[in-house]
Amino acid sequence: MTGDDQKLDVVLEICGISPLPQDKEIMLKNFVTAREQAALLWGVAEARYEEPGLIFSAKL
Amino acid sequence: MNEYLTISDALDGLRENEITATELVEKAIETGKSLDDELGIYIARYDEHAREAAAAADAVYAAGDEPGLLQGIPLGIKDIITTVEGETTAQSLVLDRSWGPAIGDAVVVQRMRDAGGVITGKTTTMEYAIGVPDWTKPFPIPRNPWNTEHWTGGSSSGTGNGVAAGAFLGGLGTDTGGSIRIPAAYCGISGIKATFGRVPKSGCVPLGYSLDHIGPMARSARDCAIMLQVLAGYDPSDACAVDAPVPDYLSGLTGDLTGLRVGVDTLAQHVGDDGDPATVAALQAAVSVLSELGATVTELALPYYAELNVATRVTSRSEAFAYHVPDFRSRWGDYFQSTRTGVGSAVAFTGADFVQAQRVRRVGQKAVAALFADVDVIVTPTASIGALSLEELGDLGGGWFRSMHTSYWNAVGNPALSVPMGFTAAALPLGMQIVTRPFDEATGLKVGEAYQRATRWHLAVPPLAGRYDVAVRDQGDLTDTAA
Amino acid sequence: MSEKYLTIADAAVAMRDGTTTSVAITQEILDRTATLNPALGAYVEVTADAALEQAAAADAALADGIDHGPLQGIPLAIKDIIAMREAPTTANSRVLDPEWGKGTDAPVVARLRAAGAVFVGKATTSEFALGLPDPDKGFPIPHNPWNVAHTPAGSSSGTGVAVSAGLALGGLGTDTGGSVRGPASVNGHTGLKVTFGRVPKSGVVPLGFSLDSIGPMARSAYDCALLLEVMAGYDASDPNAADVPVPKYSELLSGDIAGLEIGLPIPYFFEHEKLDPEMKEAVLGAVKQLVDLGARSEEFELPYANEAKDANHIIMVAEAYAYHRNDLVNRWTDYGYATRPTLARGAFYTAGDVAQAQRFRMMWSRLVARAFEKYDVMITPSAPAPAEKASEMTVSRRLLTPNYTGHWNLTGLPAVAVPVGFSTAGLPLSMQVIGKPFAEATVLKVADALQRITDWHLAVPPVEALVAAA
Amino acid sequence: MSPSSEEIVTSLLSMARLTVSDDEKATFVRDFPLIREGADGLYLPDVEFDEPAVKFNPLDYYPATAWPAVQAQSTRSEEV
Repeated sequence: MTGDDQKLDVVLEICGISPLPQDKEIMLKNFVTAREQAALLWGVAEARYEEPGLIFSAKL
Repeated sequence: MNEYLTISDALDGLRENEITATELVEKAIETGKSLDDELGIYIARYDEHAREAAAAADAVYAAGDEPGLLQGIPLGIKDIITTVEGETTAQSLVLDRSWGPAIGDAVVVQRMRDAGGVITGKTTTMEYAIGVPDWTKPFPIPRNPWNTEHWTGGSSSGTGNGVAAGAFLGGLGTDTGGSIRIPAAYCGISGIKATFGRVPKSGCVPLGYSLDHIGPMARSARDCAIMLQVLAGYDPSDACAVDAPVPDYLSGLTGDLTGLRVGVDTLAQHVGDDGDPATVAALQAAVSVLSELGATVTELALPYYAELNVATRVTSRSEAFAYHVPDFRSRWGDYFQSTRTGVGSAVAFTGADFVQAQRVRRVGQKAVAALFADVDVIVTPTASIGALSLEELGDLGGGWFRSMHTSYWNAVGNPALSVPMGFTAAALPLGMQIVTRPFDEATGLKVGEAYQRATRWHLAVPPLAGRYDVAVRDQGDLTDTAA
Repeated sequence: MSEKYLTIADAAVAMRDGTTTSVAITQEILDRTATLNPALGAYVEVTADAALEQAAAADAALADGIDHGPLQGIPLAIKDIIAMREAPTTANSRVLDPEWGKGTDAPVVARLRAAGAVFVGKATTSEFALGLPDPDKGFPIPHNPWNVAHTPAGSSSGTGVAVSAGLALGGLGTDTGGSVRGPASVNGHTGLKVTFGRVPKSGVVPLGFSLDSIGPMARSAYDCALLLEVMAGYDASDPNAADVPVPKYSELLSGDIAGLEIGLPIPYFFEHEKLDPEMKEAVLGAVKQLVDLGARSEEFELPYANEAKDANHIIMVAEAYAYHRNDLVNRWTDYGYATRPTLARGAFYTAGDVAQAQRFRMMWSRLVARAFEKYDVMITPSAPAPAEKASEMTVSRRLLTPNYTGHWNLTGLPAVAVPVGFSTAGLPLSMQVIGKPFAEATVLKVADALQRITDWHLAVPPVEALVAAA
Repeated sequence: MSPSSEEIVTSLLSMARLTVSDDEKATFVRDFPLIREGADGLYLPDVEFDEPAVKFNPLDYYPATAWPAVQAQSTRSEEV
């Protein structure tokens, strides 16, 4: 099981971001909060069959 | 020379030659200059340009021509919106300084100029409308005019404290998660985030493409109506602008709320003991004023409260991250720490999280539309706490975000007006948030303006600005307002 | 295979001049399906009884002078991710909730029903409209009727096979990155991906919310026009539906393309090292035939075409992953061996990537719109190569091969696949005609103009061997 | 030392709570650079000032005539 700090290193690597040492602690805190918040979105049962709110129109 | 607190009073004075635009603007310049160092109102002041514009405005009055809706009125522009007078910085070392001048005036700025408005300068903002003040960066620290150890709220900080202190009578802010309404509430003035797409947002540095709004901030709801009349309306330069007709907002301000159905949610249940006790009391007092004015008031609970706030956060962080990632990679350290770690938290979200956030917004839209089948207006506090002290701010991850009740309405796009509704025991302003159906700003402004005929909170002027004690005396001693 | 009624148009005439009836045509198709479906895997479920009832009702109505239009009595195949009353929708998956869309018609199916169409059954589809068929999941494996060792492509595989092998006179497919045009291309018939919002897509299992489209598949462009006239038009149930008037498409196929400006985008679509030379030659040959009819063609530089393919893929898998996320977590192995890793790619893209893909999409759409100020249509090959050998296809390989269709889902434009010949190995070759938003009439007119002077679209695969073996 | 493809894929699958077979994971690890190349290729300078193509419509779910003040023109009726 990879810990949160390894996961943070992974996503930073994918995004090509290299924070300063003094940022790491805040980034890790924000990472964990963000993951918890994102999980909230998947608890909304009514969203199961819903279209996204952002809509595309072929006409520019 | 009597003092003009609001745009509408100043316009009357100008029309009846009680004051000239030159005098009005000079007074504003003088106030701005005297308080700027202490309050951090401006990034750049355009004194000379303003004086020229004021003289031009006087010429129109003198010639007896039809004056514009903002003829001769001094206005502050948040420094992420472009104007011809100079650069736009977004209060950041990173923004390419040639970007703003290449655009010239944003559509909203052009509209205010065409209406005779006088631009006094570019006001302070949180970095890229998201980074909290950072003392290690060469930018002013915006301070609350009611207590300079406290924050103005953000991100339209300088527009907020500038209106409150009298550096200008109105100004532009932007609102992606509450950045018009929070500084309006914390500085004790009015401000409206209109419907998404109501006011064109081209010529503005983006934060969240599907959440950003440009909007007016001024002392009164009536002043916001005057400014919105100038700002609203479709423009092809903004891909998100909606081509819907603009009603006459001023004629809608009848002061009569009979038959209007108002739904109230104190949101105290979401804030727990973080909330300031004065908030619920002030809201209940405010709502009783609305019912005295003829409104029928019921209780309601906002659906998906936490989920929609998260949907706004996931969306704004992800959209901002796409915009910033090239500069994050090359100039990470040039950003405020709170900006880079705040927007940087988007690394935690997957592509699917972003799509899911848009599905949740849709579910929220449907549920809110259902609420509006039974009410015409929804009222909540703008925030459950007064302005935090500057030390308490920390970074954007702090829990205090839970006490802000604004980003919910960015998720679903409804128009939301904030008006002052009193003070905390620590004499810090509190705001009431008035929300209506999409493109029905008129009803929200009518409720706010009617409320401001019956109360004077919006006329309270920070002691620091000390020149007008008339309003403060009428409110009684500020400290007992929380009783 | 009745040689007489290859197209909807022919069958419609024959039914009205008394030489045949819907019941006769439908019965013949049902018999042919019974014989060939085991070898071709076109249908997940054939609704024979209901089809014959519909055919009888269509004949009775015609006899009473009630004429709902050319689709009356026409047997159609419906891709099995579109809700149709007579049968459950499976999406070729064990994961889809059996209650999904039970006993209901998608608005597009309801419109065909109201026009008197006959529904032969639910046609096989790639699972949830992406990936490759998985023999272990118990659904029929579709085969290319021109060479059963080759792929019928996807994801609207079954509809493509049915139209090509005469197991229906037309049908519905869906297209998110090429799933109508791919099967039309390799099975040798016409398939139209419509403008985003042209046809309501409610009542369909989504793959990419902002990319999906429902399209007509039939032998000819004229038949596609007959189907589109009935399918198109606003419906409040689809938030993406565009409230744009629906012209009588079949009446606009004048055959006159004098002065038509054709743009040939290079280098990606014509100079890619993976582009099969026979495909390129056949497409340029067809363009020459159009020029002989009075059109003008010209190559032009269209940059970032490879990035556009990636942007379409990223948006598709991110949107699909959001829809499938909980099932992927809980029922990973219930998904097909190729579907699940393709869907799971959604977990490897960040939210910033998706937001950026949508920004790229705006930039590229504007780039293409500028090209369309000069050209009436663009023409490209429908695919870089004819049908691949099924056994050589893997999920990873698809990452490497170029794709010529996803670009037009990304930009939401109408694009039709049109047969233009056969490879020396006897596999169909196809060109793609792309138009401006809501210009379905123009792209169909160009396809129809070619089909008036060629008969590639009328070629029937050599299924006698299959029939003999049955 | 930055994480390898193997560590990245392991971490992402764990974040997504996906349990995959060993050979599926091996395929992901092998394909991962190509998957990322697609995403990274989209951060082009030409896209610096572009809005996303998908947009938000606040009017959804509100009947156009729900309120007297504004007869909002439906954003659905795009002329051809």
